[in-house]
Amino acid sequence: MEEGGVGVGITQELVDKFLITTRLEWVFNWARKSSVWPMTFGLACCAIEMMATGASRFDMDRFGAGIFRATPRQSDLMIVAGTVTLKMAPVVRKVYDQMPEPKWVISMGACANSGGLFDSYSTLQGVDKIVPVDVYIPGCPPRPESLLYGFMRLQDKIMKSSLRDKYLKEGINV
Amino acid sequence: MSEELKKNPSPEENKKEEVKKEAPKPEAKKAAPAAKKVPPKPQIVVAPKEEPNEDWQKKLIGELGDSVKEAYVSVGEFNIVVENNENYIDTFKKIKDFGFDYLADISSVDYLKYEGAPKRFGLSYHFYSVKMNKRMRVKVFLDDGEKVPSVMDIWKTADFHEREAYDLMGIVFTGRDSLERILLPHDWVGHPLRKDADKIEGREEYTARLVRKLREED
Amino acid sequence: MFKREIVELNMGPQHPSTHGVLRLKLKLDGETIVDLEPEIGYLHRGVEKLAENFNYLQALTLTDRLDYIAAVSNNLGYIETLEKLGGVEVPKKAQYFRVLLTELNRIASHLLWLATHALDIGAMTVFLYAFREREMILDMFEMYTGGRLLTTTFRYGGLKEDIPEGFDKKVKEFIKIFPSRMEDYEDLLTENRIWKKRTINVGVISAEDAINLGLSGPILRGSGVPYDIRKVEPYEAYGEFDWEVAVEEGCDTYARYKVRLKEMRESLKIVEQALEGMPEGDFRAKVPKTLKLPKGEVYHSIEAPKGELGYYLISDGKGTGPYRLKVRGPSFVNLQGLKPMCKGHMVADVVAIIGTLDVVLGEIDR
Amino acid sequence: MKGLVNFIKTFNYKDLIKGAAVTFKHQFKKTVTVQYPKERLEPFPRFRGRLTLLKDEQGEDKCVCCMACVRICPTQVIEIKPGKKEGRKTRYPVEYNFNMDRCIFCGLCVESCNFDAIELNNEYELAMYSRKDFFFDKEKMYVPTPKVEYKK
Repeated sequence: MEEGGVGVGITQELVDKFLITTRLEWVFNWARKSSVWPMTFGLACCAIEMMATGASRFDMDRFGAGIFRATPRQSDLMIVAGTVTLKMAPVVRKVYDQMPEPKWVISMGACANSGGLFDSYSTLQGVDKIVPVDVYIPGCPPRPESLLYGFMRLQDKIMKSSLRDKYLKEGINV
Repeated sequence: MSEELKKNPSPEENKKEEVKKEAPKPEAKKAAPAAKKVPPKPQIVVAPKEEPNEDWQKKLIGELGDSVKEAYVSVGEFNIVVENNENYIDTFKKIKDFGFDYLADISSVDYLKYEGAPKRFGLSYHFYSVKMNKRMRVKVFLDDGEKVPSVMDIWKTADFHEREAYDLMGIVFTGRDSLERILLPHDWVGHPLRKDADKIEGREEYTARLVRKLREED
Repeated sequence: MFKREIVELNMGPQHPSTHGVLRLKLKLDGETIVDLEPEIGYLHRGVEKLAENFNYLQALTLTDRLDYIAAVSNNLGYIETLEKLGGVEVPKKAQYFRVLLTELNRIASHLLWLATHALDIGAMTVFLYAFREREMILDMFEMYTGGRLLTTTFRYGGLKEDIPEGFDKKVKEFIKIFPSRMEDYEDLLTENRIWKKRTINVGVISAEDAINLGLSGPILRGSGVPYDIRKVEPYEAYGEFDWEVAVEEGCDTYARYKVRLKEMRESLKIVEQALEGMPEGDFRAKVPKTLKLPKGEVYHSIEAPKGELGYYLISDGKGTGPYRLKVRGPSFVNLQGLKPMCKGHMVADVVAIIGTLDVVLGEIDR
Repeated sequence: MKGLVNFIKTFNYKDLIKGAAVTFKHQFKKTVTVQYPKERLEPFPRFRGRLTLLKDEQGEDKCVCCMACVRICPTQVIEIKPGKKEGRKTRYPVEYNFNMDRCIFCGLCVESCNFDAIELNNEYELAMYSRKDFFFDKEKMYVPTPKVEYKK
């Protein structure tokens, strides 16, 4: 894009402010937050509560996130539900790498956050050592509502995210 | 209904009686809730050992013969201590023929900080007999590095248990096809359940190596 | 024209129907399974080592997380092991309530099994229905202990707290509703031709093999061995209730399905009797505040929903925690049945067989 | 002949109709779904939520720094720095730090407390963007966790 402006009367400033950031981005973010597809990535106890969240009483489908995909290729959200052991850590990372952008990670439960009760020889002390985490949910295991609340906080975060930030970070000038 | 139970004591009831044998307990008092509690405080209280007195126990000891180093009943459980020698597998075959067809568990123990243990390590085989409805435990003590024959040919269930004992405690079993780590990563160093290992021993190094490896892959 | 060769296929540890982080290395001839090797340890958290560093009460929180679907049963097994070594008489009320909670937990565990097993085979509806009933039980747990899933329920010598007001009403409501819901599941599955084709003669194991492999719980009973610790060595107040051991002769996945369904019905019977006959009185025996156990060792096993759950506890008489705590997880041993059960079947049947084994990785890896 | 019988048998849809009847029946049943942000399930009184400190009627800390909770906590998330102050016989917590990061909500701390100085409240909406927010010092212990209200 040429420095100074695109056409008559439209300055770069205007483009940044209104055309890109407000409208298109809002639509993008709105679409993204309304159809976050999580991946079935149950590791331990929290996975059972994650299943309960998806089941009849709490029904994650109401948030557009009920379709638990079995493959990382089709999912946007990885809910790390349970203890990540040292043996499992490379697998978690590999699965995360296979997910397409944009992707988010929810760390569910004390074990995923920090190792929790298992301050032992074989447990990874916090999943954020190997993958970037967006939302942390404490609890052992958290109630389904806690997960839903954490999920809504993630939706807020998605709404606030900016396309510009991402592309600027990667060095592509819009 | 508790009266009826007493007339026809179940095996569990039997065990409970043996546990509490120190203090004399009147029959009436037992019915009352919260009748008695743990033996009184300070010094080390040791759960008493008794001579085996049931018929099947005596019969089994007789059949095993010299293999039995020690036999006792403690907390209502029948224990046999055997030695790790050339008759080892024979002993277990006899035990199976006697009726103990169900091997419930093989537990490995590190007796490093335990007073009164003859050797460093121990293995406890927990048996159950489906036919006789009886339980027993066979114990064997091992030195560090001492190898022990596998009982996998007799009970297939021993496979996982032995691999676990090797993985976490470092006890080596002979006479079986493969003995590799089962729970820990295959490149792990050391045996974490040993008493001289700290509870987080090896974690930080392994995590650092792992994170470094993941970074390199990026 | 075509070369025949054995193909190795990796399944897991992230796989939708492995019920956790189980990894299977399959050797296939076409689509038939020639050999199979389970690779476990992806959830090995060092429970046994941590227990040695904890005191007896703290170690209770670890037992919750072994078989996280049946935390109450795990608590019961552990606490009973301590009580056996300590020689404590538990009040009648506590015994009855323990039985009640454990049986409710058994129903919850079997419901989760039914939900996931049916989901694996392709029946989505059962998943939603079973979770609905499971929530009712979890509500009761939350009402009594404050935790939904991991409850930390019992204490040495009895119960943690008294039974709250309105608890019996909730249980009664459940007892009233549940039988009709059970009929719904049966209508959906038992006669269903797809269900029958996927389960009958799949994963067959004979009684001798099952005993030799150390299998327990519904798998052993599905092979016709009436081994139920609640019956053969009654603990707590199990001897006082009128119920039957669920046994089927089929040896296959369908038989085990029937065993579990029958067990749910029997559990409900026990719950009903325990609630009706709930005695008055203390809920906890008088025990010292810091627990110290005599020097010795004890192995105690109970019938958990998955099978024989044993604890091997060694106390050195000095510390306030276990010297060594070995857990005999039923799933750990039951998993060994996977290999003989799968041989000769198709790949798609592996999913059904894992489902019927009802393994929980928390207990396998510990 | 046998083939013909089997062929006719395939059209015996009794089992499938039976199953379909169950699902159809459920159309007329009450839904069990809780519309979470709009309607909330109130946890039971014994629910184990976030750890909070309690004050007595005079507004003083009930905590006397007996350290029972610190000792029993399996994850060691509680830190207390005891101190003395005038007009108070017992010690009081100068600092009471709670790290929710590792907390497993087991309730052993509350059970061990002889002075009813702490309780687990009924908060469960505790998700945060950063692990640093899980650190609670004494001031934060008394107040409810800040949370975003969702109404839709």
